[in-house]
Amino acid sequence: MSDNKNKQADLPRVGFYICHCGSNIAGTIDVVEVSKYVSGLPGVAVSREYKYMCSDPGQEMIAQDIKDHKLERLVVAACSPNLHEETFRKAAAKGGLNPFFFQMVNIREHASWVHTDKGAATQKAMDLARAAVARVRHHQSLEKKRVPVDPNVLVVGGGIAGIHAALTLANAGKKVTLVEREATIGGHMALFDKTFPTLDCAACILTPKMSAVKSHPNIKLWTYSEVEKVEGYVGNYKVKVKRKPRYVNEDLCVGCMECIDACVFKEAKFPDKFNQGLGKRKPVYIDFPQATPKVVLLDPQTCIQLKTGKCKKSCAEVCDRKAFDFEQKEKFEEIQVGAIVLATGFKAYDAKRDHQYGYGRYPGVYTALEIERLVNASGPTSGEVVLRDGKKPKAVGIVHCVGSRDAKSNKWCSRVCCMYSLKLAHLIKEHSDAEVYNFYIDMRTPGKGYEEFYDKLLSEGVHFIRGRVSDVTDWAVTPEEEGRLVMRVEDTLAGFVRRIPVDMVVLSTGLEPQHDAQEVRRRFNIGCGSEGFFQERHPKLAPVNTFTDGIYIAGACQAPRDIPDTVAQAGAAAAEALALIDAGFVELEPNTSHVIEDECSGCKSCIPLCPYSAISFEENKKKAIINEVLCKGCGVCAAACPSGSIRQNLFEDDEIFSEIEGVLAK
Amino acid sequence: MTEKFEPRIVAFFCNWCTYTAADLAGVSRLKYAPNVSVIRVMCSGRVDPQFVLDAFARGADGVLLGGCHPGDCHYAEGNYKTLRRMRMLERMLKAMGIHDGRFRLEWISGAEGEKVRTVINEMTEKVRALGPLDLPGKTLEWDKELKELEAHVNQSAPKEEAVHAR
Amino acid sequence: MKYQYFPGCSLKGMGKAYEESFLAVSRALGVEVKELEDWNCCGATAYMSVDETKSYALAGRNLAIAERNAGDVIAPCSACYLVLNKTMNGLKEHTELNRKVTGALKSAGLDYKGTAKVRHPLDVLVNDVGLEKIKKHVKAPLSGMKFAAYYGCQVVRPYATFDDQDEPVTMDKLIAAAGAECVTWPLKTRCCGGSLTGTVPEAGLRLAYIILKEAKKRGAQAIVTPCPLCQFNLDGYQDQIAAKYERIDMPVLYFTQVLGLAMGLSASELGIKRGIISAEAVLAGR
Amino acid sequence: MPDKPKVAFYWCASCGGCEEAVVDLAEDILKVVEAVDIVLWPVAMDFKKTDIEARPDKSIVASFINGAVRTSEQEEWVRLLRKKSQVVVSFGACANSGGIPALANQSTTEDIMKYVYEDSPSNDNPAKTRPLTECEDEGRTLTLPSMHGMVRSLDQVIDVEYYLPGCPPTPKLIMAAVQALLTGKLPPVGTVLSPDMALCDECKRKDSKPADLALTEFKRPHQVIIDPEKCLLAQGLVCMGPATRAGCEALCPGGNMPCTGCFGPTSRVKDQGAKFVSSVFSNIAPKEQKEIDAMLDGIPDPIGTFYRYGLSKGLLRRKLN
Amino acid sequence: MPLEQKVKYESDCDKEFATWVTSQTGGENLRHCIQCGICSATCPLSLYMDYTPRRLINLAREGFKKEVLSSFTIWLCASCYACRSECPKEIKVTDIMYMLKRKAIEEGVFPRRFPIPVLAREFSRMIFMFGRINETLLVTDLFLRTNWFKFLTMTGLGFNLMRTGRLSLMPDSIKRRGELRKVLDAIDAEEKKEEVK
Repeated sequence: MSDNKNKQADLPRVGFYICHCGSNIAGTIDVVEVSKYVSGLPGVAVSREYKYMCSDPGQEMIAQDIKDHKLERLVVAACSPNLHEETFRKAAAKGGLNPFFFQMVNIREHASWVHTDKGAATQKAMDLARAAVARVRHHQSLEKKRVPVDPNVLVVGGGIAGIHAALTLANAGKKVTLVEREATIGGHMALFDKTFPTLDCAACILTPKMSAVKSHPNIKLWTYSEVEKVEGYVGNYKVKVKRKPRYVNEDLCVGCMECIDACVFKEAKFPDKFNQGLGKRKPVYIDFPQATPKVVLLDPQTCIQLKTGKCKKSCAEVCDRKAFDFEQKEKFEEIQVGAIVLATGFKAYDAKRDHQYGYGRYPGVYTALEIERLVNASGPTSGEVVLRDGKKPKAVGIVHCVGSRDAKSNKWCSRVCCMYSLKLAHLIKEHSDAEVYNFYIDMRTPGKGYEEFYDKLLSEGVHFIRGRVSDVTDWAVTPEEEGRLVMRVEDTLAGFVRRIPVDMVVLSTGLEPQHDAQEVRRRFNIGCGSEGFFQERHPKLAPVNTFTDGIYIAGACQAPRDIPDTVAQAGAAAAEALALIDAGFVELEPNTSHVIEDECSGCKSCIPLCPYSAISFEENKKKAIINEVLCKGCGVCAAACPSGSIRQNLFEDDEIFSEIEGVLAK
Repeated sequence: MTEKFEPRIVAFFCNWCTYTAADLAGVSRLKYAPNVSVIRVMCSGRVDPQFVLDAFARGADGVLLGGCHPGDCHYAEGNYKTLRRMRMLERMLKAMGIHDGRFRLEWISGAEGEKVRTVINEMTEKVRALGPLDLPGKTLEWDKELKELEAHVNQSAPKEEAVHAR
Repeated sequence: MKYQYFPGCSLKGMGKAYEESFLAVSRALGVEVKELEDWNCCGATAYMSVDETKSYALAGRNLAIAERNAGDVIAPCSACYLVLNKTMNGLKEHTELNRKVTGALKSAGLDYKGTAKVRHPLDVLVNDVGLEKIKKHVKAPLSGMKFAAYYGCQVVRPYATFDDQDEPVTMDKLIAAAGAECVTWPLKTRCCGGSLTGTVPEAGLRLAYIILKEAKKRGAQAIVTPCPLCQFNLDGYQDQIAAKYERIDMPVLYFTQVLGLAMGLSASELGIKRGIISAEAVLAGR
Repeated sequence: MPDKPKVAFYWCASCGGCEEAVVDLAEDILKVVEAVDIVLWPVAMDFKKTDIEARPDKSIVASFINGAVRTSEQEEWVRLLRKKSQVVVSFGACANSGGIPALANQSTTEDIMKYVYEDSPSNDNPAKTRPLTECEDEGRTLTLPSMHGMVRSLDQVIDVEYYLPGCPPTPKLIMAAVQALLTGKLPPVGTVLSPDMALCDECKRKDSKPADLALTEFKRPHQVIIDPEKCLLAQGLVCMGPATRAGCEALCPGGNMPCTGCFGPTSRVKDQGAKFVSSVFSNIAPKEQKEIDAMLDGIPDPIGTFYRYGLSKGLLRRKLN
Repeated sequence: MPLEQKVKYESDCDKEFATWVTSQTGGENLRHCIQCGICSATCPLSLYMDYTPRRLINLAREGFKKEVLSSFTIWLCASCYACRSECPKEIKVTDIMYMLKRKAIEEGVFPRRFPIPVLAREFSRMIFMFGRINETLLVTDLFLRTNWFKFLTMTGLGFNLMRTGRLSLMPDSIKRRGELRKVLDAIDAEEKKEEVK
């Protein structure tokens, strides 16, 4: 390096490295030029460019240079610090430098990938590099702190994802609490008759897993319960769970269901939610025969005793276990866990929103979930495909993409509808001799055995019409259309519009985020994508992690997905949680704040600002003090201290001011 | 040389939402104006109004501040603190003659890569239309009036000049 | 409640009965309407086919005049309602278009700001006046009568926000308030072919025939509409339809006429006689 | 006693309060007068500029200069004193950071001239005559100093060794400074001669400040009856104490008035107004933009409130036109 | 049966035309089309069209200018906006139809004596003259220019309108015709300026 620069002896010696990232960066930014420019900045002892800084040789080069050139600070211009900050901190440590004497410059996500003007992008890279060089001089030597991890895990949601994650964790010897909002676990999968593409019976493969959950010594199953509040941080979460009253003591009920027969309502007359309203139930009910736990519950909206207090209570009388408790109240329990797996699932699109398909107006229009119950042997019609008036349909039309791929409702492809529509087409054909029409826009069957399944359906003589149905009406033009439902569609492959009369319309509704997904994600402090599904940390490399450490997501709460993918993801989430727990401790970023005692005037301005109550007022000294274990490093107190007496590690005032100065210096 | 005016905008993005959104914009290869340089902070609540003023004083033509949507702060409520401060700061900037579009506070969630692009492009155009702010240049201009007397007073004993020029 | 009234060419021509009944009903309900001073043709669908910018400017002139006064603009004609709203939308969305159009308007001393609000009488009657108040004014309920509420295409598409685009209900509510019944049918917003009957009659007539036939099949005694072009098209071509398909003999009324009748206004005040297919026989039976 | 150290006092754009503060040393002033030889003190003694010009450079041990620099005359004087002095002490808020005169940095010189000589309702100046920097009278040229375009702190014009904060500095701080000078126990150059901590530290009301202010409304002193014991901020008054350097022993809060910030910020803060805003406004109660805005309306003049003494040294220095 | 060659060569399409369509007001979302055909299905006139609206959209974005501009489809569009309100990709199909009609008129490639473009022109001429439209005069004028024979078949309707007092033969006019013309002329001037550029 040139002599005159080394004269600035009081400045720490900085090493600067710029990554080509193949052509990802170098294709837009003139890395050689940037490196040359930075080498002329005060204090810079080494400036290099290299093809892949994150590669082993790249890291090795840094470590070697630190030793050879007595580097005191390190700046790497490459991708986002969210990706490789840790990598280069380790490289610094390897060279014997405190890892926090390092600053990363994001010139890929924030420059080369988003700009087209090469000159301007190069200039921006220089600005950002200069800012980092100016900033890194002020960096302090810091250490990460270690906090032990609580080995218990919370799984939220008892669908197939939650069940699988809970079992995996429990089998690995971890204590798991599984919290489910409904009265039984099983989720959407419990509604299905068969599963694509193998057509194996959903109940046959699901119910053994459900009972395994119930009987597993390491799993505490809390159904009819919801998470109220989550506090703490990775490895140390405190969770408050609300347990709703079933009015039946869960420990006493054995699920004999005699109470249901004994109910004063002789006929089941209330819509059965589990059967999508197609069947009826009594105020005392159990969702389905294999419900887990197999415990009845009372519906306070319809139970006479709960509504008026004036019932013979024949249900309670007949119970020899004395399980009924009409006075039961909701209660709250608190648990400590180290990790949380969220598997809260999806909500089916509300078909009423698409007026043109007449759902709710014409009785012959059904949703796919209704058909799932209809073709199910344990469903309201014991598996017979009949219309609401009991007649058998002669023709059935299945409309794909209802509430999917539509800017007016949901823009995304719901991913499972093509396959389940094929499955339903097959089942309807199997359960009746109706003509079946599939109206699709694009047939999407990318999965093991999926295309083969499509092939099978083609051979079964199901009609496939490529086009989005515009409406379903009872407007008849020809005699054969009279008294039937007419579907209008352009047969896009033929190039003209067709009117197809049917008796039953099946709307293949898409998958949406749960109605309370926003509240849930706030409760767990994670993000949602614009469509409302939970946001993964990285779409490819961290698909089950969230931006909050120790909280993992699995299944359709993250995006629409089918059962095989859901189970795979649940396993991955469980493995991530295990990795966290078995490490035994977590290292926390040392970006905490601290009060300089001699400078603090005790004005208390900072105290109410801390969301974690990490700042307290020491009465005898009359100064504020920050508990660094509780501090999560937002820096709001440092920004607000009116006398500048609070410092945030890694984000100190002079670090940021020099970054501002650096980025704007010309 | 009459170079076309390219605005220089300094942005403070919170790590969890807006910075992530900017990363997402990158991953999605969205294209936007190269005029904004991002300084990362953990929370928009770390942004001291002094940072904004300092950026202007050091030559920024605009300052953009990005945080999580209200209710979505990674640190529960940091962004509310930001909003309160910045509403006041905006009034102060206005009183000091810094035009409306030069400072902008935006809530951009980690999923809104598209919004990063729109906001940056919009702001760049807005600031471009407003023209350079160039406070460092203005300061030099203002301080020109001090040069004349300096020379006059020092005339009597030019050798002393070195002492004053520290 | 004070409004500015944009009649448009139709309500001054073939749709006279619409104007008569609309004004009569407004008067009876205490809704003050003042005709927009020196309004010009909105440009309808035809001008858009010739010159886009000019068609925006045509509508823009009306809006600029309206902005000078207080009160929302009521445009009873579906085409006018659509074009005026489309113009406001277009000028908001497209800056270049806005520049051209506002510039041209300015050159003639007209100042367009985009502050006007264009409403349809259906919207005003249901949401401003309110069904309760209307029911109070109903003196001669049309009990026992069955109508097919036919909205036509342009009143709810694509800019209206006061009703659903596929399954509108405001007019059904008004007809119910008048004491009559509405048939359920799926063709409420299907195009009547109005803009084609004159030019491509074989297409236009078929579309009109479909509407008329289905209304009759569902048991409607008359079709009720809020659109002057639909009224003219469905009412005026029934002879030709009879010649080509079959005779339907279906009177086509404006919803304002139906309301007016229920409110006890006279048939002559409401222009009932202006229907080519006479509604008198149907109405006499009530 | 020819060896007594020479001391000068000078005033620029100031109200004279700082001169009062020197007199307020009471009997201590006699000690000072005894210890030093005052070579310039326009407010009290008759010296001429030529007297100072005639002195050798660096012959004055210390010059105490108060007031902001607004005119060419002031600039000329401070440059002269700088040349003749070993130490320059920036004395009081105006010299330190522009003080009240710096609020004029919200207007242009032209606006000020126009208002004062033309628009002010108390004026009777139909010819709109304005002062000239130069005019001919009976064959002689008369000159007046010119106005600068903005008000500057002393250190924006000349180098300064020390700062005495306050409007005005308290006698206690002045004495401490003089003693340090006389005994040669000088702190590092650039030091502000008062404790580098916020005023709350010295305030008697400190203990009554609740941890969570959760303010819902700002009040001005004339709008409320002020509780003499309780923290003023907690009463909804804009008290700049938390963002203001200590040293005055909380004189104003002690006198039942909120601190207005005349001591300037601590050394760790660049911009007192911004920092105060950052602190107090983080702690207000409203969350919705509309409510926040309504609350902010309670501070009709933010610049005058948060930069009452320091606009020259604020990061923006002046209003941009 | 005469043989017709259906293959299209790349030289048959006009990429500039495709770019032009997507750059026009209303054409923004055109390229998002997923060819689902709901526009055609909901269109009350698609049964008469030579190309369904879906096909027309695809032809337009691929640049088959000749096919698009000479198609009947654009002239059959009755502007009922059903397609636009149903389109899952928010393509402004109706506006695109308008745009194509204008282009066809501009390039003179619509069917000769086809009444719709003539009507559109007459319509605009009448507005320029009077500021308002007299439907009777407009229709009369139209038939005289295109097919006066058809006019005779319409006289029954004319009689009916006369009978119900709905026919007026006096053109209605606005007061400030100059003002309106100034506006329209200003747009002409502006557009000429652009052409020069």
